Amino acid sequence: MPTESKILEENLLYIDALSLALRDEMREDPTVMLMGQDIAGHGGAFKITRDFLEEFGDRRVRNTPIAESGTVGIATGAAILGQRPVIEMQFADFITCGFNQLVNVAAKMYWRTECSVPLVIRMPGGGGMGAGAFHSQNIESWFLHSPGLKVVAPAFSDDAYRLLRSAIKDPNPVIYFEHKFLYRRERSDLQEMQIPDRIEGEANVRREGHHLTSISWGWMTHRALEAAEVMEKEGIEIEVIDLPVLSPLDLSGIFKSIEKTEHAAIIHEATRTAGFGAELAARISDEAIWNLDGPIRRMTYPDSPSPFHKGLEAARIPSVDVICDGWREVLA
Amino acid sequence: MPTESKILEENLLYIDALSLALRDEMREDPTVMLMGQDIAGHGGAFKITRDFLEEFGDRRVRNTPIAESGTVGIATGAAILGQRPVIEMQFADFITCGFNQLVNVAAKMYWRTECSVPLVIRMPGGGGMGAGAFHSQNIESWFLHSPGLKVVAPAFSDDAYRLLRSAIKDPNPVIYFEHKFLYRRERSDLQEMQIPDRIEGEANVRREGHHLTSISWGWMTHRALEAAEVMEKEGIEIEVIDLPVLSPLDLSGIFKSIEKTEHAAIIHEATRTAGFGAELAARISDEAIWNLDGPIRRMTYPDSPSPFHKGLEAARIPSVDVICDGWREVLA
Amino acid sequence: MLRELHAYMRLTREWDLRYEKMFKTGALSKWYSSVGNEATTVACGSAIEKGDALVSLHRDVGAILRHYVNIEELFPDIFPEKMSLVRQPLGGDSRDRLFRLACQMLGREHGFSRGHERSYHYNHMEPDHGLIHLGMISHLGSMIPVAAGAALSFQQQGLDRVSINFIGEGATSTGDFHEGLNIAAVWKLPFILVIENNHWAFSTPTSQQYACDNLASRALGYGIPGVEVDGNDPLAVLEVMQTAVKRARAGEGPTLVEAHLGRHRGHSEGDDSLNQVPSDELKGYLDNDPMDLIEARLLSSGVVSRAWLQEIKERSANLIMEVVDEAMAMPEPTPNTDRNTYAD
Amino acid sequence: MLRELHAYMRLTREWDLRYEKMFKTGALSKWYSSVGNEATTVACGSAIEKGDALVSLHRDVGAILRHYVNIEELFPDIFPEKMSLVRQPLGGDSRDRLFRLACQMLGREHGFSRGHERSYHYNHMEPDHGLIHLGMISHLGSMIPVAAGAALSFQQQGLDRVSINFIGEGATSTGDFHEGLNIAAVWKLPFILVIENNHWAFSTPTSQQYACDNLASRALGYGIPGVEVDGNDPLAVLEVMQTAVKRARAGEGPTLVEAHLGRHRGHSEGDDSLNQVPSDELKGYLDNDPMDLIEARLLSSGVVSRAWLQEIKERSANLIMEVVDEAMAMPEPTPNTDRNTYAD
Ligand SMILES: Cc1ncc(C[n+]2csc(CCOP(=O)(O)OP(=O)(O)O)c2C)c(N)n1
Ligand SMILES: Cc1ncc(C[n+]2csc(CCOP(=O)(O)OP(=O)(O)O)c2C)c(N)n1
Ligand SMILES: [Mg+2]
Ligand SMILES: [Mg+2]
Repeated sequence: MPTESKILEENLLYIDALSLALRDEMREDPTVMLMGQDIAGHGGAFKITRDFLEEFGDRRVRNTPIAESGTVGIATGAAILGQRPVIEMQFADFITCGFNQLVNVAAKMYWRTECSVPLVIRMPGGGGMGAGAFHSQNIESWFLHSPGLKVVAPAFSDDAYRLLRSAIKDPNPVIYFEHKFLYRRERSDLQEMQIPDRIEGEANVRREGHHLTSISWGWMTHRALEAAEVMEKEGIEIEVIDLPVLSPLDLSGIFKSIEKTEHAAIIHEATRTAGFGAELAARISDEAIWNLDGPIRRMTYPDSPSPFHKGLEAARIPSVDVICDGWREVLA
Repeated sequence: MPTESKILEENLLYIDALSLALRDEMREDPTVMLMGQDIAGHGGAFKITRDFLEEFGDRRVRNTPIAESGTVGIATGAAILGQRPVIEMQFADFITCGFNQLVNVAAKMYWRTECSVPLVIRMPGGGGMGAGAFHSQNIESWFLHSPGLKVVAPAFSDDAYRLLRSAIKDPNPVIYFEHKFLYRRERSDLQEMQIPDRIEGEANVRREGHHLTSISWGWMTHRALEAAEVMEKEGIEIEVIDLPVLSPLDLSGIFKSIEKTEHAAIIHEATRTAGFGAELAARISDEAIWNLDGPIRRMTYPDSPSPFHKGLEAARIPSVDVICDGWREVLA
Repeated sequence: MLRELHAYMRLTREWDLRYEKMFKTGALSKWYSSVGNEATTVACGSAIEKGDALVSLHRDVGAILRHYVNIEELFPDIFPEKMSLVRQPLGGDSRDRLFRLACQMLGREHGFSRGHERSYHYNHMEPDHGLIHLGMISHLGSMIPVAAGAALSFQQQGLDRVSINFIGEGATSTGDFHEGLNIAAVWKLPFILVIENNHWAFSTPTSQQYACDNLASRALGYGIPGVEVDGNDPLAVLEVMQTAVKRARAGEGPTLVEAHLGRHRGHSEGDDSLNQVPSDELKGYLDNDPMDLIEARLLSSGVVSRAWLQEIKERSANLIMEVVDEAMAMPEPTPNTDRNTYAD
Repeated sequence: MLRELHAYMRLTREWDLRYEKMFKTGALSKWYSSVGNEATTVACGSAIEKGDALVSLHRDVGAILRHYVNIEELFPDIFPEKMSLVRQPLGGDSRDRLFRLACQMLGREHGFSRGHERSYHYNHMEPDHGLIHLGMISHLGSMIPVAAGAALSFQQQGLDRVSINFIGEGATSTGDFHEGLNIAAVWKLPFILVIENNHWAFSTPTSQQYACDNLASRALGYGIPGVEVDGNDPLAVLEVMQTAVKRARAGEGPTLVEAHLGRHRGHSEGDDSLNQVPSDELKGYLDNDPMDLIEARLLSSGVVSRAWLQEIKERSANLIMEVVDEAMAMPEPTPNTDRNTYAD
């Protein structure tokens, strides 16, 4: 029984969903503060915080020096003592410079001390634009292997809005992957909704089907949906499941889907070995193996850096063709 | 037809194998140099380079300031221009402070520039000694998800010796995990051997069996061997496969074993989610699923930091009991 | 004032001596001694107040004890008349804090981290008493930005509170030293970083750690005051710290303090790292033991008697023996008392 | 000497102008301009020799061109008589290097990275000519330790070679600046770090980047010389660099140079980051264009005529147009030309 819900924004661009979520949280909670390179006067490399300086002032919207480790550390200290900092990495790739602060200080703080660290790190990530080895990476797996961090990677504007607000409210450090390729390409309606104050596991069926369960997140969910259209013409119905939240992980929906489809495949843009697809395959091959009637295949980036040349890059990112071929093999 | 080979060292301690390998390489190749905190006069936190300063001088055995990022970066530059630096992390955990240099500079250098980086980072890792959250971690998965790095984690003294020498000769950056718990507990004979000048994938059957294929590395291989003894009494024969080399990964032996046993389980000391066990399970569930007659189970550390208290820690590390139970469930 | 500083230094010294002994008998698996750091740490603890943040490392129990404990309350008969206190005590139960600190050292369930974390790797907060104490993680340098972040939270809230943090001279080589101090300077955070320069980092002498004449000179590169001080002289340290605190509370930003101390012990007990220290250098340190210096000063100024010094020493040792024994009798954590990885 | 410096500065300027134009027509997706940095970078390139290591960032094509190319060989009719050269050219084929550099910029297969990497993110080695050039990775600060490592390799081999590296003033805030420079100082590595201080990092002014009076003052904290210099004056920069190089070759360790430059362009072409620069500040930079300054100097000293300046400008522009056109006609990489992740 679908309830009627008000549409707040029609056709909201993914990038605008991020701005809106930040603005709404900052208006609601005076302890929310933003830190990042060039986010103040300039509004950030992607202009997501344009005009925030004017509205919220230079105490709450802070340009940082070029110092990712220092920034994450300072935000962690401030978070322990009552602030809710949201850091913008200029590109997700740069978090490697603040890796220690994140995985050792922020991630372990609650378990070690019972002091919570309500911190969000916004990570503009992903490829598809020929931006080369240091502006294209998909590095979620490092953080998924770092207990204490929550990790989200929304594919749709409405999820992006809701999850960013929930991430800010959550008492744990949340790594928020936003996909640059989707910034100005993905649009969806924003409906009136409840904003949970915790990030919980979710797996959303974005297309129903009974032949194969496809699992993906971020940009790759859009590729999966495209590929499912192609397969439909062959009479094959793919169930496309999107994982906007990677940690905590809720696989119950996926297991249910596999009961029906008996086939599973995972798509990710991250490099292959020890990518998060491996964890999903491992969980399925342990907990749902008796329901499977085919191998669990992963369609991923190969184990290499990202080329600057768009042709070389495109040859690496799972394409609709590669995805369809993978599915066909699983079903063969 | 086993050839007779000379025993060079009987009952060689794991920790002494490391010293010996370093010394032999330094004697053989004048471009090999050591860097690390307190490795010179003091011989390192574990005394692995005791007396090296005297033999090789302070140009080749360098105490570094407390600066992991700077050290990895300097070693990378020197490696590009003809040196073969071997860095000792005082504890594996501290590499997080040099993470960016490792995964972005050293790992990607060859692919980006065709300049090779013959660099070894020695990583005293692992738990079991109540050393707490920052001196016990098993972080191989981060580096296995970083294309360009090779990763080894020997469980036996002879492998430790051979692989350290090969790692130094290899033209790629090699992350060398040495397990602190094994330092003074593991002994094996060192036989005369060829030292390959490359790290290649290996999977060694350390115990034969036909009921289940067990995969592990480092300390956990010893636990697996102990557990296999227990199972033998129940009439169950476990094939224990040790992976001294995690990247490059050679799974052919494992697939062959699974053809025979039809059951597989993985044991690791690293935390569970997105640990390297996931990659192994994923590979098996894709490429060997038709040979399986049971779920692929992982016995691992839970997703939490390492407690200081030995009792709390012991409850987390896969014990012989936990391993046996896991195997029994897979076989049930 | 000197008497007050002395009493806390004595308590700190006896604390360490007790654990050093336990290490020797095998009751403890590891100990990092703070012997020789007491003048600096106690003076630093004396410069902060309720609501300020203390962020400590492995040789800073002097600052912790000075901040946690009210010595007049512990020994009412020794300090019968009110001393002219350098600072107000926090309030709350001093002896209980001492007891819980002992439980923490011994990995007991009643320790601040409930056995999850080792020694000084814990946080302790008592909002009612304005006690804000963040302990260390092992990775050196990491706490500098975190401590600056505590200062940021004060700035955001418009409070005139300060955050102080310590660092060994070895750990000044870390990137976080630079990043943390630079951001703190640019943002004029109420933050004070105290370098405890004992001239050795594990086995590494300063000549292999840095090439500058003194570390206080690095302050120039951040546009903040940098002060060298004799870390064996608690009055000198206190004066420097009070100036820095005043500056911070006034919104003028951070100060870098370099306190020169002696290396009295090995890096950790039972290792042989002290062998690296040339014997005449070591002798120089031992001859300038801050405990001896302050007692000589007290005696020569005639404020106290040798017997009084002896008494407070014994009383301190006994009190610590007591709380340690009590802690030893407390239960160890069990998997049942284990904790979640995530806050919920 | 001034004529020589000028010629390379002109080549550098025309290089940038060409790509800026291509960016505007959409032929290029991104461009970081080095307009305004030429005096500093060309002077730095003039201070090194065969066998030295050049480690460059995103605005250092002046140093690259100065190091790669022999201007007398490129324009034999303009430079008919031998100039009194500041340094010997490397030898090898200058024009081919220029062509390959253009291929690199355009992601062509003949580029130094064969299309794998963008713009100045490449290494180029010609062992026969003693050419050692390490390009940047994006992560700012990261190349400082790497460049110091190149210097370490010289020290290990007993060579009197030096390694020079550049850094923007913004990236001096990174931990690697500190760690790299400190280790280099302690080990007395033959290393020179040149800060190109254009007073802006993307949109961030120095007041939000550091609080010290000048960055050269940080040298004190490393125990090395730190020199501020007018980065628009190539002779001044050259002199500072020659002193630093001599010092490094003599085994006396690193030097930190801070060259003050103007911000002439946006952070990258087509962004609006120049809006953040106050207009009078911007005017000051444009009025002190190092290209104008050196030409005025050449004219006033009577060494060259306005026509000569015009001719070398046109010849430079034409040459660059030529190599860029040739590069544009070259094949793009295909998956077949792709490269392995590991060396074997
Ligand atoms: C990032 C990091 N690297 C290495 C270590 C290992 N380590 C622990 S203490 C220490 C020496 C510290 O010396 P210093 O900072 O001078 O402090 P002191 O012990 O002398 O008080 C080292 C190298 C560490 N804890 N963290
Ligand atoms: C570690 C890291 N953080 C952030 C960035 C993004 N970024 C690229 S250039 C730049 C500004 C650099 O300013 P500066 O160092 O002054 O050099 P300039 O561009 O002015 O020459 C920033 C923030 C980066 N490349 N690396
Ligand atoms: Mg020290
Ligand atoms: Mg700049």
